[in-house]
Amino acid sequence: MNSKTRTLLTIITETSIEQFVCRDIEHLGARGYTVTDARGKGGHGLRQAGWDADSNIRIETICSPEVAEKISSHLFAKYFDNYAMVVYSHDVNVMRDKKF
Amino acid sequence: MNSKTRTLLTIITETSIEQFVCRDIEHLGARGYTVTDARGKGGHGLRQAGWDADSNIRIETICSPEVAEKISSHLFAKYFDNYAMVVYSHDVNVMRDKKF
Amino acid sequence: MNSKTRTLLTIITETSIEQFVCRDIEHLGARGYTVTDARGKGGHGLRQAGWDADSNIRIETICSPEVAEKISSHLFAKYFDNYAMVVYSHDVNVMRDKKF
Amino acid sequence: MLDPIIMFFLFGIFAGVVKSELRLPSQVYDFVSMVLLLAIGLKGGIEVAKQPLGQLVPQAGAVFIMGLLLPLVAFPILRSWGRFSRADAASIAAHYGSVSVGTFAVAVAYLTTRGIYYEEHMPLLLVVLEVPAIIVGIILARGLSKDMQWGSVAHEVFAGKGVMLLLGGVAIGWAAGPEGVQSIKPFFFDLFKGILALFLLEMGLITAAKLGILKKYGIFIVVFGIAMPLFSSLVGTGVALLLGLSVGGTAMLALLAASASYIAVPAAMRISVPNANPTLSLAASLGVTFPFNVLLGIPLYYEMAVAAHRMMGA
Amino acid sequence: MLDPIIMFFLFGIFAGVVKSELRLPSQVYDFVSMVLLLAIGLKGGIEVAKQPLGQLVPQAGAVFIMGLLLPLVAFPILRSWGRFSRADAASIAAHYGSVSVGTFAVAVAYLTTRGIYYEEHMPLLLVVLEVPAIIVGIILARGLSKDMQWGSVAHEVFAGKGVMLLLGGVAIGWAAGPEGVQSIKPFFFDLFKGILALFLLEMGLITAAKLGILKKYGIFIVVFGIAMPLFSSLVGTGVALLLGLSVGGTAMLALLAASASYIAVPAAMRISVPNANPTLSLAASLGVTFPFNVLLGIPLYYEMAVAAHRMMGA
Amino acid sequence: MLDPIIMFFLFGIFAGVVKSELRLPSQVYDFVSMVLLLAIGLKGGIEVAKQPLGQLVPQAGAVFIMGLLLPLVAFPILRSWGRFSRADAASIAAHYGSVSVGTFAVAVAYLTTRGIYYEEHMPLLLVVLEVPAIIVGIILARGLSKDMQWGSVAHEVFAGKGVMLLLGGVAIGWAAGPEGVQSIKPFFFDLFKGILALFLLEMGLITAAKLGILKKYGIFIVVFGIAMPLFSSLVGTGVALLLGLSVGGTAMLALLAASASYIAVPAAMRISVPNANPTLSLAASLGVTFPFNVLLGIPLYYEMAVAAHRMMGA
Ligand SMILES: Nc1ncnc2c1ncn2[C@@H]1O[C@H](COP(=O)(O)O)[C@@H](O)[C@H]1O
Ligand SMILES: Nc1ncnc2c1ncn2[C@@H]1O[C@H](COP(=O)(O)O)[C@@H](O)[C@H]1O
Ligand SMILES: Nc1ncnc2c1ncn2[C@@H]1O[C@H](COP(=O)(O)O)[C@@H](O)[C@H]1O
Ligand code: NA
Ligand code: NA
Ligand code: NA
Repeated sequence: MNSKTRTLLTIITETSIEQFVCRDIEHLGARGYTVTDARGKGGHGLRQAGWDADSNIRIETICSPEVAEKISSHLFAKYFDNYAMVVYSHDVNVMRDKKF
Repeated sequence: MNSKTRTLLTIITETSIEQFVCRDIEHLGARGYTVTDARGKGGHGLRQAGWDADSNIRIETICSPEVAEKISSHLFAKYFDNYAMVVYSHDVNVMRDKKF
Repeated sequence: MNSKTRTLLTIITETSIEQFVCRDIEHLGARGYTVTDARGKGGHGLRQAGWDADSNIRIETICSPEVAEKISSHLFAKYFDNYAMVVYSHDVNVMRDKKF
Repeated sequence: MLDPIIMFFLFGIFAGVVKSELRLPSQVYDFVSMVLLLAIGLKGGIEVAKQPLGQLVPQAGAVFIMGLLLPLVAFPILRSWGRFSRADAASIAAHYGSVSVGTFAVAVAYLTTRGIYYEEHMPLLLVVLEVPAIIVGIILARGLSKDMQWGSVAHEVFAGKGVMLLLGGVAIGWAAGPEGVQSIKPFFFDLFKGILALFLLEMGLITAAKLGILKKYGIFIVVFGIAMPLFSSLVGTGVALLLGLSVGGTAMLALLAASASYIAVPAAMRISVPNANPTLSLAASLGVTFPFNVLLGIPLYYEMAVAAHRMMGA
Repeated sequence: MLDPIIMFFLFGIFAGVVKSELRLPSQVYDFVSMVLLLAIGLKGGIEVAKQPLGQLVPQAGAVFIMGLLLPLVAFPILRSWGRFSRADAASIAAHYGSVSVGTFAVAVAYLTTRGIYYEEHMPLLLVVLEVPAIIVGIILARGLSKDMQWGSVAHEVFAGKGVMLLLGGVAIGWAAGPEGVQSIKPFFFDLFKGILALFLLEMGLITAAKLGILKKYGIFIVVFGIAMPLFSSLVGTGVALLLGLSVGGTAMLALLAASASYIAVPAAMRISVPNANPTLSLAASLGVTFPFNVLLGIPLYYEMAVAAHRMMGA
Repeated sequence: MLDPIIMFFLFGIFAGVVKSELRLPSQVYDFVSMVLLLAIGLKGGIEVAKQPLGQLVPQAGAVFIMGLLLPLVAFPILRSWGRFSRADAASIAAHYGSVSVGTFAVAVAYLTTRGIYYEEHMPLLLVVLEVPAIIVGIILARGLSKDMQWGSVAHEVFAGKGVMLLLGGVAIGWAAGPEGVQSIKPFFFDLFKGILALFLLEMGLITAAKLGILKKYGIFIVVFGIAMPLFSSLVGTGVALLLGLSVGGTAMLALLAASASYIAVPAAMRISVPNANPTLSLAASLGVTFPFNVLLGIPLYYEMAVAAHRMMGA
């Protein structure tokens, strides 16, 4: 089966802004996303997921490199100063590239 | 430490078929897998994980490129038409390549 | 936006040693990490996350290749013989490379 | 006046419609529905012990046959008037031939609050009615081929959470009897309505989410989601009269016939009829029939039972 | 002697300080707080039904105004003496102008145990007091610009879990009345204190985590976290006397004024005043004011209410 | 007749064996076990307050010594007859020297249902018996080296969920006394058996999973998993007679001695004796000894206690 390359962008951030970030990435062209609950530690300290204010989420979205670039720039501008957030990306092989 | 390359195949799909997919990937040669609970959005709409019928899982399996290829083809043939499912893969470095 | 490359190291292991592994990777130079709850199957059998003793976690840390190498060697020496553990790594693009 | 548990359901719908962040964690929903299923099973089991077997068997048999026939009525309607694919029509038919335990729990609360007697071994009939529609649905969708894996279908049905917990509850209630169960009464029986309130709150939230999807499928699904339970309730009332059930029992059997599954059947269809669209059948069963039965159906079926018994008595 | 629920709080702090592995899963914490919020709402709603509207409106109005003013007192102090940024000062001021439902629940338990009467529609005033400080906080932080999206702020406030559950509980309690609610009493009312005990155990664990962070922010936050509730309790006592509340009601209103939010306000500030540091305001509200109110404040405010009523009576 | 809670256990085993999808979410399991541990601790704590210290100290001392000795008996047997590695033998020995709170809860239910008196400060002895076997196990596995980090072992033991909740419950029950605890009674005491039923359902599911693994380890582990508790129960009966406990108390101490840990000890061994195979010890303790004690052991130890007291009385 021939597979194509797309970009997988992963965003780790505060649960409190889940709906906003998901809405943003959809507006910027992502066709879907997956969310898992997480906890962690970083520049903003320990976030142990004991209750809402202290919880993280991990959002993944597979998209074209261009959309990934747009999303990261947008997140950088809008959230990085004020929210616990980490964003990274890498290439992945997908089977139906038209889907993403 | 010298590390070797293997393929990490990730499957995002409906919780309701967890046992079937896991059984399949084992039969096709994967030596192990990891499952996390997830929610998300895609072509089949919003899946918010409020209850079983609406929940996703994220299955990861590290295997040889050949096994990964076999698994994706199998999943494609068996589940893609009727189930919410996304599959992607990429290379990873592992320490004990004989394990996978 | 210009992005830099870092290593994403993923560790899948038993929940019971979460605090130890997290402490270790911080000591070895990781500036942060993300943890999600997981279940799975591997050489140590089925781990279904029904209760603590049977649960897995998935730890991700983004760091320099050197730190990633140090962490994997350390984990290999300290935990591989006695604990259910899988470690893999790959390169990712990050936006603020000084953070990691 | 409305039962407060119904208000919890309306509150859930409201919260869902205004897009509140309110949500029951899925693990809590699991917990709450497990307790309800066990409690219903236990109550039924205690009563089963008291019944002569000679009375249970014909009742179970009649109900089982009703469960075979109801989907056979629904299927051609869904195919011709609804223009659904074979798989979708079969799957929806199976949902409506089977039962909804949540609806049953609300009916239990309704009759108990009003002090209306009903045959308390009803949960046994509930379990019996869960199963046949699933089998009919699968055959309708896939035909009677030789390579049907009936073993795995049976496993899917009986080993599913819902049926398992109901049967487990019935078995324990039956074996332990009224006094044996006394010690777990505070948890399973005294808290029943409060836990049902929480459950209905979440059901309201889920229903609200399905309401949005309803639009996509047009008016037929709404009409079917109301007309089918009305028809089934007539069938249920008739069967109840034949079996000589009390007024409360007649209302209950009407409701069981009228209710549409949203746990056991969707799970089984997802596996055995994968090409049926689960969103469609759940939109009908959760978005239309569940609220209809809970808000209007239960009192209506009760009035029907009263009227039917009056007529028969005359 | 200490109420056992307070001991659960102390036990939680202890377990947190010794770094025990003890932890309430977040889903269980959600469950427990949902039940508490609904129970408090239900209790209040039942009483609201009994009150003449002519009495409720002025009380609600007075409390609303108090909620507008308290953050206006706190803000300049935080700016000048605390040297906090505008956003941080505004956010902390909003926390202290609003209320803590957990603290209120402990006060309910305190008064009930001692058989002290209080106006039982208090939960309505609780809801009223949640909201104004949030609006003031946002304006203090961002000014009164035209492009403020008040619609989404309102949604954030009213559609948040806490306010939604309280309002839902009040509405159901009000509509169902004392007899209607009878059937869900075993779950929501009889278990109240036990569930509150579990909740306070987790609150103790969370408080212990915040204690560590406190050090980072120095002594001012500790002084403010004790002085501000003392001041607010005086204001609350005064308002209660003006409204002619009973001794218990006076203590309750003093406590409502003195308590600092840790659910609704932080959630709203995180969205509407993103540049405020949430760790800072939660360290104050959870690390200092919550334990202060729960351990010392409640009995103190009650003594104040007794003394004030004695003085007024003289 | 069987207690219904035992039927829940059997039901869980059945559901697990037929590979049902039934499963308690791990967060619900956590919730349920936390409530049980706190309830047991509270009950014990209330009684501790009533006991003269001069009576508690010798009992605690005797039980502590029993906890030191039991693993010393088990270890050589496991090494020689079982041919286990040093680490595995030490770890299993520690499991059997310590106690199982779940088994204890079932015994409480057994004696209470039958109205049999026992010394109600038993939970204190339960806590005392949890600890010594862990220390012995670690020394057996690793020897008495100087660089043992006993501080972190102690933390692992006392800061673990189980011991922490038991001790917290005992402390609160002791401080609050019977009247103080009255307000949280509906939650912690009235629901006890219902919650225990849910807990045992999940224990049945877990046990069923371990049954499969048992085959891998052969017959020795099954024999040991039955013979060792029988031996320990004799020791426990003897110690109880020396301490002058009642018949119920004697049965209880026999059971404590006979029960094998599956929470505190596995957690501690995993950290302190990492080269011991946790699957092996849990297969024995959960797959053999837990069901044996719950189904046969409890009534047997009670008969033994009756017989022993009759003999002593003679
Ligand atoms: N180096 C890292 N590797 C993996 N995850 C990280 C890293 N740094 C931060 N995170 C995650 O991102 C969240 C926010 O990071 P921060 O903004 O640095 O506090 C943390 O709570 C972690 O879950
Ligand atoms: N572009 C995407 N990126 C990441 N996850 C996706 C994407 N599309 C779909 N998913 C996930 O895969 C599930 C099934 O996708 P679908 O079959 O498109 O509905 C969704 O519920 C999402 O969790
Ligand atoms: N090949 C694999 N791919 C993905 N995850 C794996 C794989 N092997 C093992 N794991 C995960 O790592 C855990 C420990 O692995 P093991 O030490 O092999 O038992 C398992 O419980 C799985 O969650
Ligand atoms: Na039906
Ligand atoms: Na306040
Ligand atoms: Na023992």
